Amino acid sequence: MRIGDAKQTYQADEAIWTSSTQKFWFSLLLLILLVFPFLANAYLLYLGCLVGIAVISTTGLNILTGFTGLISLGQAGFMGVGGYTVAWLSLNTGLPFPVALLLAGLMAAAVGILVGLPSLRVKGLYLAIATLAASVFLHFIFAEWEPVTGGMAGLSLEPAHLFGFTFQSDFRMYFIIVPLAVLMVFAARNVFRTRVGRAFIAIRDRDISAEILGINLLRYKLMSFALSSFYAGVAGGLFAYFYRVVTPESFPLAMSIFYLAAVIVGGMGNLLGGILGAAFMTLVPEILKLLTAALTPFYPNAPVFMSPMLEIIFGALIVGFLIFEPHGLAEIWHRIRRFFSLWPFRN
Amino acid sequence: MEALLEIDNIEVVYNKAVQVLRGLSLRVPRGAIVALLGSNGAGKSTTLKSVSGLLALEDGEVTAGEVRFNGTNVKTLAPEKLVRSGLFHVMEGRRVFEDLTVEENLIAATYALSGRKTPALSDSYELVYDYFPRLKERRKQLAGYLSGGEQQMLALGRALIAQPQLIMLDEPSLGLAPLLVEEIFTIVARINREQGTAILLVEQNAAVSLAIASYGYIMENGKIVIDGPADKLTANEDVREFYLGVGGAEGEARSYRDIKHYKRRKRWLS
Amino acid sequence: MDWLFFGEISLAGLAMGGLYALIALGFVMIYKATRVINFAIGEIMMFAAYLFLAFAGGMELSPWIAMPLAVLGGSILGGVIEKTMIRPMLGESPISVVMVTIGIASILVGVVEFFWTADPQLLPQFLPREPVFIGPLYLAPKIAYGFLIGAAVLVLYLLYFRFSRGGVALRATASDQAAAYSMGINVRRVFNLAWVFGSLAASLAGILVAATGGLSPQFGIIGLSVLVVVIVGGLDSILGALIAGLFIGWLETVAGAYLGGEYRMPATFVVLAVILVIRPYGLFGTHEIERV
Amino acid sequence: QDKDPIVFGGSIPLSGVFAFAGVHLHAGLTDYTSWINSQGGINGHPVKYVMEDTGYEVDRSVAAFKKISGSDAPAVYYGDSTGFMKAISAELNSMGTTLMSGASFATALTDNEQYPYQFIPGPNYSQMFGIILEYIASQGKEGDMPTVAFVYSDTEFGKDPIANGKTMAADLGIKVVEEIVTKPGSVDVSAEVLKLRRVRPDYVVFHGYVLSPINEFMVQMRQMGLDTQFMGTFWSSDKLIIDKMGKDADGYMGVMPYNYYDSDETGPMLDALRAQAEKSDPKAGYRPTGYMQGWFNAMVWTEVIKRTLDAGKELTAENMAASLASIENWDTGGIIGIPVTVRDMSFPVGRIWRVNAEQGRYEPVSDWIHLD
Amino acid sequence: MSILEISDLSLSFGGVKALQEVSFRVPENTVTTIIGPNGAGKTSLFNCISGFYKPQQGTIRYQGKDLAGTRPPARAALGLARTFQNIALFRGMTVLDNIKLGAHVHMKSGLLGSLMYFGAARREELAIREEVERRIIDFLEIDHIRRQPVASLSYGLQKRVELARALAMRPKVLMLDEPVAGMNREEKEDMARFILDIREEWGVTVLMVEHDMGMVMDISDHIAVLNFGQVITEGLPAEVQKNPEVIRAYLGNSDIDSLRKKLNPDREAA
Ligand SMILES: Nc1ncnc2c1ncn2[C@@H]1O[C@H](COP(=O)(O)OP(=O)(O)OP(=O)(O)O)[C@@H](O)[C@H]1O
Ligand SMILES: Nc1ncnc2c1ncn2[C@@H]1O[C@H](COP(=O)(O)OP(=O)(O)OP(=O)(O)O)[C@@H](O)[C@H]1O
Ligand SMILES: [Mg+2]
Ligand SMILES: [Mg+2]
Repeated sequence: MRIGDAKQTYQADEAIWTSSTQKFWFSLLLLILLVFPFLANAYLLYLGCLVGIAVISTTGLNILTGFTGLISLGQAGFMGVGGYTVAWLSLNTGLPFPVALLLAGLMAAAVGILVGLPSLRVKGLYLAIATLAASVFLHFIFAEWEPVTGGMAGLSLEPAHLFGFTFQSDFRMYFIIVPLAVLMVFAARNVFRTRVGRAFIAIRDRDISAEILGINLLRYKLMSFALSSFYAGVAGGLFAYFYRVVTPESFPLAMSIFYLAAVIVGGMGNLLGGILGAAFMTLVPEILKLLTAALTPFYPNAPVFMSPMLEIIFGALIVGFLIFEPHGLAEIWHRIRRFFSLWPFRN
Repeated sequence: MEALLEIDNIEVVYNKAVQVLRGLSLRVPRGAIVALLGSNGAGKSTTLKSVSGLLALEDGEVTAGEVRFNGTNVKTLAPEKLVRSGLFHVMEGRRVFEDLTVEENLIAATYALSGRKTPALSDSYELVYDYFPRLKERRKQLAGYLSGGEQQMLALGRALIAQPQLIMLDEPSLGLAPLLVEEIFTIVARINREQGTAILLVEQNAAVSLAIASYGYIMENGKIVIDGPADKLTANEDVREFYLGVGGAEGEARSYRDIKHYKRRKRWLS
Repeated sequence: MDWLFFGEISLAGLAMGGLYALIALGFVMIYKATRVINFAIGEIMMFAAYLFLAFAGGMELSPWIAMPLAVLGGSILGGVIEKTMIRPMLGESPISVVMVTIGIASILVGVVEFFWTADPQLLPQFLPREPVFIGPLYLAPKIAYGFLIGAAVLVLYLLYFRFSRGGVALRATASDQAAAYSMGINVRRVFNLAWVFGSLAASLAGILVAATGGLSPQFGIIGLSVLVVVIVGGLDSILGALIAGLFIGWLETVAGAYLGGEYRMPATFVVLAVILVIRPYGLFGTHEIERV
Repeated sequence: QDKDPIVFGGSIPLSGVFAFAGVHLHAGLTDYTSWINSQGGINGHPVKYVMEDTGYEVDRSVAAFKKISGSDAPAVYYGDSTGFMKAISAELNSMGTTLMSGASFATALTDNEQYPYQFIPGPNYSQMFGIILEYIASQGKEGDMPTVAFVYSDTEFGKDPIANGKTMAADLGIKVVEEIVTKPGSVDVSAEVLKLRRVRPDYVVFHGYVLSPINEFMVQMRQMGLDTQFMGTFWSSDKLIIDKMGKDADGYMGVMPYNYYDSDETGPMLDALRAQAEKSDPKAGYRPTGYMQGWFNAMVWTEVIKRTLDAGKELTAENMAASLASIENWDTGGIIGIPVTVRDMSFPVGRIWRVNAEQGRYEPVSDWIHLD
Repeated sequence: MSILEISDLSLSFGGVKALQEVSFRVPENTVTTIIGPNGAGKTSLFNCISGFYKPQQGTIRYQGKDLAGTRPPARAALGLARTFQNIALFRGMTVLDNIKLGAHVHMKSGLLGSLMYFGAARREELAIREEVERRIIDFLEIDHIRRQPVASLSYGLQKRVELARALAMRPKVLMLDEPVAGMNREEKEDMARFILDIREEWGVTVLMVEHDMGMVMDISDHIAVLNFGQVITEGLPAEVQKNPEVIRAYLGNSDIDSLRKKLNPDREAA
């Protein structure tokens, strides 16, 4: 049990893990992530990779929407830019995957900056729809710029490779995706310990007074767009390496909504929330299927009548969670933690 | 005299966690002006909100006690019904409808008249513009662009339109120029006198509110700590020191320049 | 240039635009009063259209009885959604509420698939089938009559908000709920009515659109075109919904006819982007007040 | 029967945009499984059908594939979309244990080098266009060929055969006078109809739709007094069109590689199919094309597995693909009216059918056409 | 020496003339106060100085340099800090983060540095933390709330945090828009003390807008009076207080006893 946490130095006070219990739990988590691929079957491994990619993308969107307050419906488009960049590089150059991923991120960031330009004037839902416009436009480019994107049929690419080692299985991809996800979440965490992150939050809370306090709005909004789409681009690049094919239909509007939902259901402006949200949105439909599996032995027709039911349940879960806890899963998690950290001394 | 509003020993809790009022009672007689004073965070606004039923919007709840307006428990009435039965709450911070024009703000207030027989509306608009000519100049302008003082006038103007039996005013002088404070209080007094409207006044400006009110309550930490007729309160030593800024034995006004940091103790806390 | 062809295309576009305007009206109503961006609007339309199918097809009622019944059903659905799922979110951040509406959309799709299966459907024919000629210009009868019905409803709404106190109550409520309560405005009722009447417009539009384009559980994506309309017109402007609806309908159709179907969406979105840069709150939307 | 079961796996779209077909595919696969087991399985091996709903989303289809591959080692697998087939191909090739076919008739999948373990249970979309265009050409004369317009949806599915279709038309001397792309589903098409009115094509070929907007095109163009003939590819040739459009559907033509459930033809397998369908759900009556497609997929799998086992080989993807390629003049027992031969992992066969609205069914208007 | 020179400044919104040819100077290291009726244009003037509004005409010179064309963030970097009339804290942050944000312009680390954190960015963060703790949090006596989210604080404390944030900007000129509005006497006295200390100990020039005449007269060195967007007079508190035009337009008679008579004639008679 922890009661107080008086710190001797500011340095200790500014650290991420401020207690040894926290360090312990975090090490345990890392250990689990490390042994997971050795124990999991193909299906769980696949889901693990999918959650990893989703965590990266959600964290990116969280930076923009959750922390900077700029709602974006363009996430799928930015991921597409990353995905196509990786695919094109894989087909046309022999670059090793870290370089290709970096370029995918940078390319997406550049597009992100372009899309972010109106954000100084256009706000709220109007901005959200402007980003949607951008993603429609990107989709159009993916579909029509055939010499580069392969048109509607898309591009197939080689597996990721580095120094002659190829990552053609999920098992190997896991060791790219998950460490990268951990690293990128930490990088995001760092941003919010420093002036840049504070500036983002200030813009979210009250942009005009932020400006008067010395924050260059355009610069920081663009920075947030760039950072967020960099994350999306990397996630899209991983997506491309993972499925080894990209088509315009790989990055539909529904995907943007999926990530927005992950951020909101997880908890906006909360990195942990983003992670929980990404896992929730990816895994819940899979978990719900267990329900069908459980019924099938008794009703052979269960898959048919259960599939609309699952859609209803999934929607109801989102609605229910938000009504019950509008601040998202992160808040539920905090409440549980508070309960246990005070336990057995409750007040 | 019969009480128009009676607050009986209420307790209020926010978010099911923070208790703000701890057994507060007060009465507003028909047609009277009653002042409620207290430091920041004492719970003055909370008291008003628990009367007008707006507490629910902020996740607050009256957990004990009872509030009666005209003899009926306010809990039994929806907030808008309460307004229509003659209780008007002018909220802290003016709360004008920023993206409506001045005139539309006044129109919105006419909803308080639903189900009541009232004199012609155009007369009441004229009455408002009469009291506040500046609003007339700006009638087509969005309320959000009014200066602070103008917004306060508009907030009072809306109360006038509603022709209530009781107006609860939450810090009407906040951010107003001295002349305007005087003007607004004069108008408040006039409304009280001419229309017989009772007024429950929450204020930081103790001097003026005790001047206008016939009775005063002072609260700290969610409870009434002292009450009495306005004259009596004005004479009270603690009230003079902490609310009126008249210090020491000489009864001289203290200068802000001479304040030193030292913790003074209020007698009612002992 | 073939002016006759251009004229016919434009007319077809404007007629479709009239229906867009009607849907946009449903959206704007709800937004104006409750500040809720209703992403489920397309699904509410869909639901009403399926109700119509059930009444007119399944129960074989006359379409002219089935239509009001289905519209009523859609309106009630709106009211119920407001009461059970939106009201508990009072005071939460708008984007969380948006997400709730997305959840509602998913629920409605599931419900429709459950009761009517995923098969695509056509509504019983109920609009006259004789071609309509406006001068020398041909206009498909369905969209012509759809336009007329839609326009009539739109004008009714517009008149109501121009000339009644109701509009003020709506906007006051949107601007500050607590203050609206303290004015004696019945906020809960305003919210509920906004959803009921918003859904009413959407339901009517849903039946008319489904009558021309067919119906399936994916019908709701039409909501996307409507987002463009309301952003161009201004989220809280009924007049904006009308004008932008006609404009976007026309633009989409003309772009589709002259450039090809794949240009419909990009064309409207490019125009949208341009308009937003020039007018960040759409053509007729109210500017948010920014003061420090 | 104590031999190991053979597993049919499937990523099935029971919800989402393709659910209308998914439900019937699923029924076809389920019923075939029951039937084959009632026949003693495949060479004594019982058959097990394991599926998951995908919502027609690629990532969920992949998830289902991994899950089912992990737990049940399916020999053959039903994939629900072109996107999924492409996304999974690398994995499938490296696994080398499973042969796959499914809902997609995508032209790309007949590329045996890239997709060696995936086949198409009928003609691919380009071949369907080939069949349709050959029919159209047969209605005209040298030098006086009918004109045609292509109407397709703005999707990968919709655009699949268009480029090839144009080449084939040119080869046959048929002029493509208009090309119209629409969004799929419920859209207003009056402007597109106006466009067609200007060029007055003799034939309009739809591809990439199920129902809407085909009906609107037909109704509106007829209102304008055009006597255009309307045709569609496999997924646009279901009886749904007759059920929903009623009399308006009269004369519409489709290309279909299998016999319709209610066609006049018979054959041992077709009869077995009808009997099984009747048994599993007596109330359902007519079974849509999706059902036939599901059944035929499973039939081909059975044939391939049988051939492989009979040859004394293991059920690897490579062996099964070889068995498939060896299919020649195969009698499908009435599902397809003529013996079929596999070419490039597809069955390039089909027939043109026309709606008889009075009777409420499709009737053949051409012979079976087998492309070489 | 005057640190801020405003000459000939005009600003209008549509038809509303918020400022008309305003000219005055702020002498260095003084407490200079602008008073004037509501809507006179005081906040607008602040907004012009901060760069949030662009005046149609006139110049603002700061330390001899014309500020035209300098964007708000750059002005903040030059040492122009302010608080806002309606508290503008960042509600999603803790007190400490709000204050640190004030130091934003004096820090350098960019996006890349932030992503890595260890190294320069960390050193900088720690240095700022130390400065904020030592110089500001201790000084304003808010150490007990540094970890709390600002949204949960009472009004008075929020105002104090806003002051802290402005101080973290290392201001040369500190602009305070109604720093004691809504406070009771006791809290006003504390705030007055802080303002005087800031000027004396930190050598900061304070430019203030305030309606509380008691405090204004006590702590100001120099007062300018604005009415209808025009400066009507300027000078020492005692001079301004006696100016008949100021009394007419702004102060009123501000004598509680006569006000009381006016407000409550019945009671006075009784
Ligand atoms: N919505 C709320 N949630 C939680 N706590 C609240 C809420 N509103 C007010 N409080 C707390 O209740 C206490 C009393 O608040 P209230 O606004 O009633 O004070 P007040 O006397 O009106 O003060 P002031 O003079 O500053 O207006 C304060 O401590 C405040 O922090
Ligand atoms: N953004 C704006 N758009 C339109 N009018 C404005 C705007 N900002 C201020 N005004 C107008 O300018 C005038 C001056 O307003 P300002 O806020 O500067 O007054 P103030 O002197 O600060 O008053 P107060 O003491 O009440 O705060 C007012 O009439 C106000 O309506
Ligand atoms: Mg208060
Ligand atoms: Mg001001």
